[in-house]
Amino acid sequence: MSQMNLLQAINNALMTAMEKDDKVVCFGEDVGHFGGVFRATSHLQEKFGRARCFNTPLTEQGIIGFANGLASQGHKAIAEIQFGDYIFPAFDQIVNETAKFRYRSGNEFNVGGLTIRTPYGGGIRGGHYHSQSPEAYFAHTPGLKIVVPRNPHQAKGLLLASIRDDNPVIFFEPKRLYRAAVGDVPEEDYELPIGVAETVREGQDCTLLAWGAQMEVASKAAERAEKEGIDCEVIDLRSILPWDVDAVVASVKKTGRLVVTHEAPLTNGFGAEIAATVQEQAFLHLEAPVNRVCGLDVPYPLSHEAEYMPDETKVFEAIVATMNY
Amino acid sequence: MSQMNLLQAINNALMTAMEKDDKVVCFGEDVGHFGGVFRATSHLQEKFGRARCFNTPLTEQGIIGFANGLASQGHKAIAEIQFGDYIFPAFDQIVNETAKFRYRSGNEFNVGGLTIRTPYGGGIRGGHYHSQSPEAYFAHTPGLKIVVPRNPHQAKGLLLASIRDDNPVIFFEPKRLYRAAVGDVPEEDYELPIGVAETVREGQDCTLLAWGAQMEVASKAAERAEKEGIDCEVIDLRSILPWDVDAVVASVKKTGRLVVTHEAPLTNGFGAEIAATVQEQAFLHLEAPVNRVCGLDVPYPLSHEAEYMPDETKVFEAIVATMNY
Amino acid sequence: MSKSIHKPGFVLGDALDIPTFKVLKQDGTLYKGAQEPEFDKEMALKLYDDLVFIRVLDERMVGAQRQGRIPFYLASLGEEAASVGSAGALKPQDMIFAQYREQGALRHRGFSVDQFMDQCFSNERDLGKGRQMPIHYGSKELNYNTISSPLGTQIPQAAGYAYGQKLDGLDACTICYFGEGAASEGDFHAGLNMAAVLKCPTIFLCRNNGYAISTPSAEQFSGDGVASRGIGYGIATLRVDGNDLLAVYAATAAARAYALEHNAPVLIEAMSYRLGAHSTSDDPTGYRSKDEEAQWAKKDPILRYKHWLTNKGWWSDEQEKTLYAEHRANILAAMKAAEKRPVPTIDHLITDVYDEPTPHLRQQLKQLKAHMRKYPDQYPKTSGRLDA
Amino acid sequence: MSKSIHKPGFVLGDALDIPTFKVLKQDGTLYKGAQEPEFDKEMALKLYDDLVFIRVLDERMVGAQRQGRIPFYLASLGEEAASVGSAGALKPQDMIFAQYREQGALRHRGFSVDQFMDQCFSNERDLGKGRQMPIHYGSKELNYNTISSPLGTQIPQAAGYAYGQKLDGLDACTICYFGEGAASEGDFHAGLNMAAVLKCPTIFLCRNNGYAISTPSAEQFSGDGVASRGIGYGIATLRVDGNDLLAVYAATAAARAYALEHNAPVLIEAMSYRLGAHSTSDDPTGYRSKDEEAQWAKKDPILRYKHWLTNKGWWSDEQEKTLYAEHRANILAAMKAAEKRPVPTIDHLITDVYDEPTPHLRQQLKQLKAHMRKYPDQYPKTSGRLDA
Ligand SMILES: Cc1ncc(C[n+]2csc(CCOP(=O)(O)OP(=O)(O)O)c2C)c(N)n1
Ligand SMILES: Cc1ncc(C[n+]2csc(CCOP(=O)(O)OP(=O)(O)O)c2C)c(N)n1
Ligand SMILES: [Mg+2]
Ligand SMILES: [Mg+2]
Repeated sequence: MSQMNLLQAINNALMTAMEKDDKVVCFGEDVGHFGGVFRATSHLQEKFGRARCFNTPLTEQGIIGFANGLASQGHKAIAEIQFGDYIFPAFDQIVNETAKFRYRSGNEFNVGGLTIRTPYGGGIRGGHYHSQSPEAYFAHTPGLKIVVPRNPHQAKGLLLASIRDDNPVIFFEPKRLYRAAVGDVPEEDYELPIGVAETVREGQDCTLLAWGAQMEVASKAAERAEKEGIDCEVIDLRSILPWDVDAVVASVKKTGRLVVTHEAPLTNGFGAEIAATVQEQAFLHLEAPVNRVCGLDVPYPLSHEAEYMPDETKVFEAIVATMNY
Repeated sequence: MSQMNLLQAINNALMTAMEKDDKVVCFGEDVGHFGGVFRATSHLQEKFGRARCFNTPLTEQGIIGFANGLASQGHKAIAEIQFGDYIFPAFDQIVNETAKFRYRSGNEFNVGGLTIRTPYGGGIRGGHYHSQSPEAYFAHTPGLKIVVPRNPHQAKGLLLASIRDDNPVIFFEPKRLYRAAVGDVPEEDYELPIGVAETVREGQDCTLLAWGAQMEVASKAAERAEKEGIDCEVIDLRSILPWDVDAVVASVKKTGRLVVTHEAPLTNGFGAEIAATVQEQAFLHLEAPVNRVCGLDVPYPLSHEAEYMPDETKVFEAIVATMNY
Repeated sequence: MSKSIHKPGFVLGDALDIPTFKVLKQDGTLYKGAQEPEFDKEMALKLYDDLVFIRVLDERMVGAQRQGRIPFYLASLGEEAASVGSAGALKPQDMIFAQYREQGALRHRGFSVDQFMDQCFSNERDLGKGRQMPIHYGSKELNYNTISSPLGTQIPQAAGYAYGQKLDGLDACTICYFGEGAASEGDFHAGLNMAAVLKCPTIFLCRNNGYAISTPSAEQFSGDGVASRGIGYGIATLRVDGNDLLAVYAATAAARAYALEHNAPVLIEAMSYRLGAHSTSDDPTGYRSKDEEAQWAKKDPILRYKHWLTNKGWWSDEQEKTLYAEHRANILAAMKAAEKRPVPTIDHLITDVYDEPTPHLRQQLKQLKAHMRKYPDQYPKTSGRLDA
Repeated sequence: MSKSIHKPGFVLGDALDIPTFKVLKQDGTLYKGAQEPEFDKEMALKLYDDLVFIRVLDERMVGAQRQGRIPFYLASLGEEAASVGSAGALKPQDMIFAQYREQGALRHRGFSVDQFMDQCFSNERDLGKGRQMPIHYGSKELNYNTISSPLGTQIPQAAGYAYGQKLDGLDACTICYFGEGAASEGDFHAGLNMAAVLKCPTIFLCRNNGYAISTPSAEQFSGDGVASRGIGYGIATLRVDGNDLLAVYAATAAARAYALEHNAPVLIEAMSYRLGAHSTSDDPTGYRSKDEEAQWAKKDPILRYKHWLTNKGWWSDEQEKTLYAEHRANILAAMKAAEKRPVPTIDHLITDVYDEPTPHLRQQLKQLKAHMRKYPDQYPKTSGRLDA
């Protein structure tokens, strides 16, 4: 075990993956010698050479197109998109190509070896284009897996699992926690399962569901609720696609209540899918509607960031409202 | 009044818009002299000249980028994307630029004059890339409006409204109905309101909600249900963004039940948003969970198209299941 | 940046005037100074066989679409030499990324008449499991990456694939075909630039056939074709007469050698003309003249090549007749057989979305099957074999 | 396609060797054969004022960021001549689409020191209503389209904007600035090709400053810079010494005349060097040498221009001192004032998403306000003015 922050855990996972498997290759804007603008790929080029860790030209559609080709050739391609906000030029390559490569070819070819890493999320005074949480844009796309860690331990274990999973994975890294989240991380190689939620706090009254950086907010809201005598169960979804319906529904059947929170705007965010599924599968158990605490339906703002964000007090109020419904 | 098919109605709307306003300009792949691969832009170049109706090079990101610039300059830009499946290379220009142009500049600049027309949907033996219904990918994006007509009368009235609306609109045209849907269309200029749903059939037992080509399926399922003594209320949403929450919720409060159907895959489709909102706003009125009848969570298939599609029998069965819940 | 000037002067768009490489005249004789290709008679006849097969196939399949037997088809009439000639100069281990009009390259690799038919009829023997429209072929065995409809997407993919081949130290490169229309996509720019900077052994072969559906190349770009862009990326570039199989062959052979020797991409622009409609959904009378078509029909690449074969004494009218007759018979027989084969079972609606169907997908399939049992007539293609 | 060759020969990446246009030597004298610019003393001094203002502004704002007063800043140190010189050659009615390092052009247009500050401090007077990070300026009045962070997106937009100007018959064109890194984006390809084919009067000005964050241009492209690509699109192209204000001015003046006369785009590649960090989030010691920086520091564009002014007898040390002192004082005063102004009221969280807030957004705002009333301390910037 060592103490690592989230960035170090990611760097450690990349090191581990590259050491163990010659086929692992890392690339993206500034990821080479410089080690990436956040330094997630520090020392990889030094250790594994320019052929396996390199800068690309500044073109996200090219990076993912190149990665699709490289993965279909048999390499484990780890492509970095410098900010989640800049993943959209690659949207066609991801949604029309990555996601459909195996299906459309009858598995003659696939890009199962591809992992796309990208920092996401707000709270860093980044405004429109350094703050977005784009997971829901991809959640409507069969063929992709989507994973979001909340702490260093998860980051390493889930990233290693993503790299080795024989399906393309988008790995969203909560950049607000890059240096802020610090914790024990095993030095050795380990994987955490994709598609399995983690219950981080058991409770009887209300289920709270989140992922990534928003888990911190959810947990604090649960503590605040506890002071008011409300016993929350807090679940970290960890994977958006596939997502752990069974775990969430089981919890809601127990508590009768669900509050979901994410940073992205409310409308058609992934909270919508969760609410839609839960109201269907736990209909007779729900004591109150599934309550979504999300960003407002506006582009991510700078000077009103605090007001836009689904913070602890908003989640707490939603818990109370749900209890009192 | 004349009899027109859906394509003719669109062509007629474009003619009307271009005649009335010099600032209206139409462009896209093959839309010039040839009049578009579906002939929606027939005779526009002939009538209004090459400067106002023209072919572009084959680049969707360029088409929308160009359109954003032209609209911000003060023209009414109508950009065609040849198939909805090919809108993704323009995703960044739409989601990061079009949608945020006004907000990010404090309305110093805006692209309110932009309308993006694109054929969408399945049922034409088109496989993965000539069948998709991508509306949900855009529904998570504040700043956009999204409109889908179901018949020639709507097509003309909603397209004219979209062109003149001072916000960017994506106008999805149900290509399966291009020639199949025929109806009376006024020769004169008229607009139908954006953001307002239309109740096409009143009923007491169960609300059925759809848009575009899927309205046909919903209406047939309602007829079938009627034979079983189930009285459905059928609503055409018409606009996905903004959507008419009040009309839908009012109907559900009356019937106590909702079946939503769309062609796109289930997970995080726009049905998810509808279910999430309705369970929240009509919680105490719901006699059964909101039931979503959608495409399966797979890329759009060719030889299993019939099985994939949310057809009349599937919607009918969902109505029955909802009644018997 | 070597030179300086002290008055503002523009370098104009015509600064490059890239010549066209030609070997064979239309009468089958060689241009002065041109060389015979390096292949022997057997290869020469194999290439001719490929050309004729594709021409017959295209003709029959366009007919089959008219009869409503398949939903769609796309012919390569007039452009056969570009794909057959280039594929001929490659090695079997080289990967092919095609656009959609390169059935000639696939045929050359050995895709069988049955395989063509099974794909076009979306039956259970289609390697793609009936999921894509006709002509979206692919074969792992033949190193032919499955075709995808969105234009240009294969271009950066081909760069990435070639990079992987280089990393693996293989004696193999990647060829990437695309039309002059597709070359307007952003992915073209990304792919060529990345291949140049990352030193990927990729042969980019642009089929410039004058049109992208109805859009003539004059409305597609203003530069000197697609070739002139190669120079901007620092890529070795060659323009070739695409209707001249010998020239295409020699150009591709040179490109392959260059790509592998320098670990670098090459761009070839093959000048040709789409003699038929864009696809069975298209009617070119709306956008070009019969006269223009007639001019190009005179430059038929198959006829030109046949003249050469005949001049060499390798081909006779007798052989010609037999060859066409044989291909026609084989294609018809294969068509009939393919048409009768059922579509894949409904289980394949959910396979290959992921490496293994997720529980969620299994659940969706289960519900679907239950529904199909109730309404079997609604799903005639698959409901008879729900438990297959 | 005029010429034919009969042996396969590649045109190599170095086929074009585009020269660099230079007027002024570092000592402020002119190259032989070079011409004085067309502007008078007043204009010459105005341009110098712009250069110095920007240099002082950048220095102060980088400092302000270090002190935590603003979250972000991005300087144009070493590249001031490229944006000031080009903007100087334009007319006020010409539209500017900038990347983010062209504060010089904006200053030249007349953006006031207060306006710079209000934007950087995201206060209620920011024209962008405090929604974007510092340096994302924009002004309708000054024909400066608001900056957007995603790279390259402004390139096709500039083509479309210019097309609209042409349709309206205006005596106006559009200039579009971007870095050599951004030129790798697909939008670059789309924008330049569309501008060429659709004949848009657009000046594409690439600031090639050697780096895209840490990535040197050698890892960005292999061709002869960005200029060589222009030829491929059939665009008149010119490379200029970006540290030579007189050359940039003359090049842009020529480009404007060409664009409007021919209704056609022009590409200018301005060669320069980013002397400072990419932004306040960056530290260049991780990717380049002090020595390299020192080499370029010697080519300071402001100093070079000052030498010219001095040689002409238009500038003195005295004036120099006053100018710097004045700008420093003004900037400091404006900063203090801007810092004190509140952010926009919370109502502006939902304005400008659409032309009018939708009922749905009004509802979200109403709920938010109710919440803020309950937890005012949580939202100190706005909760005091909920009913403003
Ligand atoms: C991204 C994308 N946009 C549009 C289309 C529709 N489309 C199919 S073929 C075609 C023209 C392609 O022309 P070109 O690349 O020159 O190839 P050719 O058909 O001439 O062989 C178009 C516009 C598509 N398949 N993909
Ligand atoms: C689409 C997109 N990808 C990545 C980034 C992150 N980014 C910001 S600036 C920059 C480098 C730009 O380099 P260049 O275009 O050469 O301009 P310069 O900074 O040198 O002036 C990068 C990669 C971005 N803003 N947008
Ligand atoms: Mg073509
Ligand atoms: Mg740069």
